[in-house]
Amino acid sequence: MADMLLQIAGVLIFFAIVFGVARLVIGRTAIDRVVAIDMLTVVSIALIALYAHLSGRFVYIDVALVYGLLSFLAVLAIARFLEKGP
Amino acid sequence: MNEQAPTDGKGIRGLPVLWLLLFILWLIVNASLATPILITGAVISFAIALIFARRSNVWHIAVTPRSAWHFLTYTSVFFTELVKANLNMLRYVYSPRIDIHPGIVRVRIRLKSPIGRLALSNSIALTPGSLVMDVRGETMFVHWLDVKTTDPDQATEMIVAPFEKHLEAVFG
Amino acid sequence: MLELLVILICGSILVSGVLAVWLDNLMAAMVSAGLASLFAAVSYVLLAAPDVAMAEAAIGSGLSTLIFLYAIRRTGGGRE
Amino acid sequence: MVEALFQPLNIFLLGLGGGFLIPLLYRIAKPLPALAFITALCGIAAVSGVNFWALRNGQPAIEVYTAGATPPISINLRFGAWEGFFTFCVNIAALLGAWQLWPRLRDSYAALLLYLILVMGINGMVMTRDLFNLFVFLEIVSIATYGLLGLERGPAALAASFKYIMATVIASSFLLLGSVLLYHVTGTLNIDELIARRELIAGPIGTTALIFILACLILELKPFPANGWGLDVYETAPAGIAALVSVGVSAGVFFALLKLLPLFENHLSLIAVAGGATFLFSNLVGLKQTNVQRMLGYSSIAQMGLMMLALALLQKQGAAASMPLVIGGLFANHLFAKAGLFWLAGAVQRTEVAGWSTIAGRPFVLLVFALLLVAIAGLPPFPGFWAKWELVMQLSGAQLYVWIALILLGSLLEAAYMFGWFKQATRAMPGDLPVSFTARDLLPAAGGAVLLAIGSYHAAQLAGAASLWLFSPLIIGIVLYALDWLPGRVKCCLMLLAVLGVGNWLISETTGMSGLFATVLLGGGLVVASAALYRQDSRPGYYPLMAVLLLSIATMMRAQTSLEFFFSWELITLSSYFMIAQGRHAHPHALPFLLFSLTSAFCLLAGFALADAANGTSLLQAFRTGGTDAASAFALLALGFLIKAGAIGFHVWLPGAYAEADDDLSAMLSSVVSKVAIFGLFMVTYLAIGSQVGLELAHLMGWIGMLTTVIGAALAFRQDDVKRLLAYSSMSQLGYIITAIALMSHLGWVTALYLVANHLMVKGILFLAVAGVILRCGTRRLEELGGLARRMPVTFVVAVVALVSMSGLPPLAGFGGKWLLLSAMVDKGWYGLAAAGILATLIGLLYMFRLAHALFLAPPQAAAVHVREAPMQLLLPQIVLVGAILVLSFQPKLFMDPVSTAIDPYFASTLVWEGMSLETIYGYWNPVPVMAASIAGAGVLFLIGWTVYRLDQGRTAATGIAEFYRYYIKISQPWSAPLATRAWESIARLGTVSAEATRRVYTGDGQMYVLVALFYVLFLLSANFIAGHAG
Amino acid sequence: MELTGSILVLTGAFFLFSAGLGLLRMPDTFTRIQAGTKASTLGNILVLAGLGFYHPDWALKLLVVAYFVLMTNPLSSHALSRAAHAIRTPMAPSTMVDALREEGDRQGNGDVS
Amino acid sequence: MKAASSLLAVLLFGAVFAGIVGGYGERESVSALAEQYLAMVPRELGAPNVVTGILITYRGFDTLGEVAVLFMVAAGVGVLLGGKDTTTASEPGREPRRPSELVGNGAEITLPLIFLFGAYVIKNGHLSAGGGFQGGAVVASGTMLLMLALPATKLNHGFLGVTESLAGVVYVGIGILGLVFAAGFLDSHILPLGEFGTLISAGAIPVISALLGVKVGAELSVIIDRFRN
Amino acid sequence: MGLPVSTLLMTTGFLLVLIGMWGILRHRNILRIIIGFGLFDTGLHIVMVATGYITGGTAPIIDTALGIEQATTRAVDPVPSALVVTAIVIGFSVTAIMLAFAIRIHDARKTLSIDALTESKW
Repeated sequence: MADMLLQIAGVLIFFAIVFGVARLVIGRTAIDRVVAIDMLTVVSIALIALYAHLSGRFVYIDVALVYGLLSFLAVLAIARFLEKGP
Repeated sequence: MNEQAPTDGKGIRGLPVLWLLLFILWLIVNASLATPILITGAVISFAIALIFARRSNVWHIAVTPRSAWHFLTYTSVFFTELVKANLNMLRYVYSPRIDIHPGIVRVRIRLKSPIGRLALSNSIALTPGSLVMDVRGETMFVHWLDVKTTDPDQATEMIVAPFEKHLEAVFG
Repeated sequence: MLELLVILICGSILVSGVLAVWLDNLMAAMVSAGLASLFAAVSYVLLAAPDVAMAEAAIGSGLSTLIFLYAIRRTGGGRE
Repeated sequence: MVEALFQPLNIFLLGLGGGFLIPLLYRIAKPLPALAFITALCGIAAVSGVNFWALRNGQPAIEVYTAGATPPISINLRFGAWEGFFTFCVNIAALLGAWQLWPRLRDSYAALLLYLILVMGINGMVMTRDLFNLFVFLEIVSIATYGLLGLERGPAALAASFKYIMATVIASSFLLLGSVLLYHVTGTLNIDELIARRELIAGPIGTTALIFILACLILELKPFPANGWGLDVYETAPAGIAALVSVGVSAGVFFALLKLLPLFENHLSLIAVAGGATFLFSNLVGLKQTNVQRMLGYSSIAQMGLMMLALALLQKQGAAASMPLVIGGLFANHLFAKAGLFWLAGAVQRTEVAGWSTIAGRPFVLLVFALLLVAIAGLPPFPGFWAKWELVMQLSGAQLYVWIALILLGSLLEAAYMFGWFKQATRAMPGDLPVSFTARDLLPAAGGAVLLAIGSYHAAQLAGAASLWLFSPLIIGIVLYALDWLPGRVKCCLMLLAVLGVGNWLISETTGMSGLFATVLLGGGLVVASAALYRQDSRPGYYPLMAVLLLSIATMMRAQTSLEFFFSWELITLSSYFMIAQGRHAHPHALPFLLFSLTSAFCLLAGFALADAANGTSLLQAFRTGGTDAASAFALLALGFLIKAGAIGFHVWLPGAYAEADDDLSAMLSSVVSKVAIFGLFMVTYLAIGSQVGLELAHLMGWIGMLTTVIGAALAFRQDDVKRLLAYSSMSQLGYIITAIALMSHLGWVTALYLVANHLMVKGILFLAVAGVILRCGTRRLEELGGLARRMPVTFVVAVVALVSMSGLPPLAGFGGKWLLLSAMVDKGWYGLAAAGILATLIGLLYMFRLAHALFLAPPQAAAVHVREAPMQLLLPQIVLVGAILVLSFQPKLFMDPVSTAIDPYFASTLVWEGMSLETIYGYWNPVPVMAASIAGAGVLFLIGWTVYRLDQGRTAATGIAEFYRYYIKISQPWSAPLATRAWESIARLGTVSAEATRRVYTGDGQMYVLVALFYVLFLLSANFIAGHAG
Repeated sequence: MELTGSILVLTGAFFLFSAGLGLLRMPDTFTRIQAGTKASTLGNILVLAGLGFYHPDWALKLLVVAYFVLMTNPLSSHALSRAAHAIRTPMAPSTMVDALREEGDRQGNGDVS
Repeated sequence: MKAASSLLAVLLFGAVFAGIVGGYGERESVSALAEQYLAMVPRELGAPNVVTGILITYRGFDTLGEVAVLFMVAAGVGVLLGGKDTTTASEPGREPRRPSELVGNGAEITLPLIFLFGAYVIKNGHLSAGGGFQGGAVVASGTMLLMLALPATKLNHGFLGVTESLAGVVYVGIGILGLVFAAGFLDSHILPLGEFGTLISAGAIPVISALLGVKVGAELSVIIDRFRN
Repeated sequence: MGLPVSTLLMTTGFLLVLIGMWGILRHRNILRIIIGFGLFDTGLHIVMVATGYITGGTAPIIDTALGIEQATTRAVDPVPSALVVTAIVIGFSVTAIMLAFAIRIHDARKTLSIDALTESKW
């Protein structure tokens, strides 16, 4: 039961990523893409954590941390540059 | 933020708080209480705390029972609002036709301490339909997913008030 | 399950890669390249190489993107 | 402890430790980084040097293990003889390069550490035995290079650097991919293990991975046509950095290729093709370059191509024993010569070749320049010469003739543009801004030259040709050069003494034909050379070169093997080239001289290679026993000597060089140096004696000789310039000798030797006499001279003797010679040749009379009114030579005895000597019909000519000898267009046009370069694929 | 225990899914930022919390991760929206009011580039 | 024309790569060498993280070279972007917008955490995923945040330079110690192996890891700062 | 679904390499070319990591989840991982240098188009 729920969760995350990528492709403005990236990284953190659980390896959580940190920084940096404008 | 209570001071006033915070964090991430980890943790967190406590006044906060109480209240309010906000959001997202009237409104804030203002804006960002756009002095510009009023006072009441009183008690 | 995830990540990497080459806006292209690298980091986790994933996330997507941004700024927003 | 101090690992400790320390020291005190840099660099060089020395003395290769584990677990390094050699050379070059770059390095500690780590990286590439570690070191080297390239801030330099980065990043990516895929296939990254598990590298992954690695290495060596980025960097980077890229980085990559070669057993042909195409086309395109550094870049790339080619072909032939000489020699030669030239370019600071006239008149700079150029062109005594020789020998042994042709053609092209550059540098232009040097600026380039000189002896040792006598001309040359500050006449005397002493020692062991030639040429050479005493000026560099020239002739006569012979031959060529180039108006003519000489030399090289392969030995004696398969060798060798002798078709270099050289040098060239080629012809005809094909070729050679004679005479007839007239006359006379040799009979050879001796003396006299005339009258135009018989009586007398002797009138020596020749031809049944000889005799008579008339008998002209007799120093040699002519004429026995004994071993049976005097020969061979026929023929021809002249011209115009000549010169104008000159010009144009067309592949577009590089990889892949499926 | 965890994970995933959907459906940049940030933050926290139920020994570290996301995500969304506003990203047609723009226009300074 | 040839090149490479993929089969077990590593690193080096063990000890020479690469890049970028004639592209008359106050405050709060986390990753090199490079990169990211959110901050180049120099020199020094006291250059057995899986274990690996982290962090920070100015 | 994980990722990696190659070859803007190089590099790294994967492998880090004696059978090949960490750092270095050059070029010419960089040729 629990496993099935997790599988469903996995599928949902899968679609979340698909939507994010779709937004990335559709774009509209650069900011939209960055938003998509922001969301995608957060989803990826969850994904990595889930994968850590699935494979039973605690060490992957560290990756999720670095990942979250870096994505935050990247988004911040991009936002900062965007607002300075071209 | 597990730390509380405003003080005003300079220099390394924020050091103990920061040191403690970092040390605890260190222990958490290491998931171990072995002696070497304790020692290195103490040293590293002290070094980092020393550097950052000196360079800004963000960490000038003091811990008192009252502020701790308010912090807990704040946390609970915050999480309630977070869930509410998300449910709210779900409503928009899953409605067949998204019928919203977003806008940027002006609200007033009374908080002075940087960390308090930050906590406030973070809270606002995560709660129903609002997102802080900019802060200028005592004015905060908030993007509102569904604008109910454009009057600053009313808006303040609706958006800021739930958190501010607790945060004021915690951070000043 | 794992295959599904892998296919998803692979697809995302490729989509980001194509966008990075295809997009007209330099900033967006750069961001897409960073995203490709970020997804690559996820794929390294799936391939059981967390060390590499960390390095890629930190260096490949974080710092590279940043210096790219600085470069774009210093070259006038990427106008040719 | 001392051992630990010089452990090879210390190279890295010094490099990295020093590099890491530099910023720290910079914070402490500003001068400290420089100090640390110098210490570290010297330390690196010392470590590699000490270890290399130990390895040379038989110590086994040093294995360095890191991390306390053995390979393949951990990375290991090896320092064997090869590694020692490469690292030591590179480190020394790096030291010199640092000196050159010092003004740039000093200012920025970043540059210091980049440079230091770059050097360390190259050492690492050479020493590491781990594939991935190789990649890391390659990246270290690349990134250090990028950083150093950033020192130059010009837009062009930045653009070029960017292209360079694009291409090299692509290349190294392939290395990365290849190594990981190889790891996947074989489970190891250790190179030794990879080689051991070679058979595992199969299937699509393994083979592709291998090709990726190969592609990276080849691309980093900048193969044609995927090398535009490299050239742009060479063009725009600071010279010191370009030098480092050219020699250092390439050395590292090349060594990587060398190291990994066992993996590429199946791809050797591919590597060879890549290298060959690079060598040929880069040199071709080099022809059109005007930018010095770009030109050097082409040459650099070409050299790496040559090394690639040599490596692959030698490996394929399993000729591991030749590798040290060929690869080591080529490498050291390229390293120091190319780096030296780059450094020199940096010191001179003229980007365009045309700007180099600014160093004309700076003897020391020119000396360094010349030495480096000689080394680059693969000429002796530098290592490149020995290496190329060995390479060609090996290739010939494996019957890879196409490759030999390619190598020689490429070398010729390279020499063409390199010496074209030198030509600019020897021509002072008015309005050149003087360029200021300090000894500091020149030190690196000079250091490179000195190291090359040291290397040349070692290379000779490896080639088995290092002996005191062979190098004695150079040693004497160096000693004399050291005394070059003395006054000119003192130097001349010293030179004569040195040549006399050393030359005697050198030729004391020569016997037979060589002994004969040695005595005649050295004696004649000394006499002619002594005429130089008439010059009062200092003539910097002239006397050492003259000593080298004369002594090289002696060593050539002493040579036992083809290598020794060729070595001396090239020295003769070079020393005469540099002496000619010193002439005031010689620079347009020196280059053709050199190019034809080199063409001839390369023909010889190829010929010797064939002969060695056919004979199985390089001993010259073996030529006598060469069988029928030596015919092609004979053809090539004969062609080489004919070119050098100025035979018809190849004569275009001759008049300019002879005419524009210094006056006494012209005498030397014409009388002595030209005989060297004749000696060669003698020698190689041994080869032809044994076979029917050879005899037919000899007949062809006879016709070539006779045509040369006729046309040479006709051209001499037309000249208005006295030295050009004599030059063409030389050509004509040499033609007789060639024909005589081609007769291949006892009589023919006697004739030839007789003519050699005669011509030596005659031309010596005439050129020296003319030198006197020019000295006194200041002009060379025939119409401006005249009436000198009274003003310069001694000159007049000796000249007349010489002319008589040359024209073949009795009773002087020339008569005997010509008579013998005609008889021999008739004897052999070559009547056509004999008829042509008669025609030639007539024209010869005409121009010689014209010469005598115009100089001495014609009415005095303005220039010749107040002249005195020529100086004693000039007259004395002439008188000596006249004496010799008289001896030869009236006591021929003195000469004929040794000649006969020398020839007897070859043609003992063809001629019976009865008695030993000339008279006896006359008697035995009834001269009357032959001579009567010839004189009658000549008379008839002359009468026809005179009649035509009278009919057409003589009735209206005033008759006179000058008019007679003018008439014939005029009517010969239309049909005697300079065909040969035009032919050669169009060949030269073909070269430049194809160079122009080829270089269009370099569009300057960085993306295009990347695309080409990618296609190059695809080409390698597909070639491998096809080979895999075909085999 | 595990069931609780998996339900939490599933809820989290559902929120993440909604975030994705919101990102796609919302009319303008600002609303997308809102949708993306809020839902993904909560979803992420829930997933991590759910996993914490599975592995109590991981819980503290997961908490750190969750806390980190909680702290950084709003900040980045704030920075993004500020940037978006600064470069005059178009807002949805249904937008009622833009006090910040008015403020900027009133001050007349050039801080909007 | 050029487009066509580019396309051709890409397609042909596609074919080549397809060949590789076609010949590739996922392994069921690791190569003999990898097996040796997997057995040796924990046992003989005492490092649970095999990758770090390989990186720092067995392939330590690579790592040293890599550090040198970064070091040179810092210097090279300094050469390129330093100097007087550098102009930033921001047009005059338009002051760059100040960063948000909130972001600044956020940075002040996050920075200690980031640095702490960097220290954790560095320290964790031999135990769990992470190591000097990753940790150094995290530290550098912290610097980057500092520069982004608080542009007024000036990096102390002198300090950073000295730090990276010292770290580098000590690194090389430890390598030499390995040469003197253990079996070879960069041998980590100069310190006792300690108890498996604890912080103070695996010989010199943690020390090297820490040095690496400090050095990489400083170098990356310098590089970023060069780009900023 | 039959494809093994590493084959999938290897394909992806190679495709990314090709995409990067296309970017390098077709874009005129230097910065975009550098982006192409970045993709190229990333693709290579993915391929490299993929070659080290074994079916069902786990990270070669010994902890409670992976005993010391299981390591040889369950862990993936650590060597490619080690190599890729190095390669990532080097890739970053190269990118940094290229960007520095791009900035310099822009300073010198006020353009980023690679078409402007053709003065040295032939």
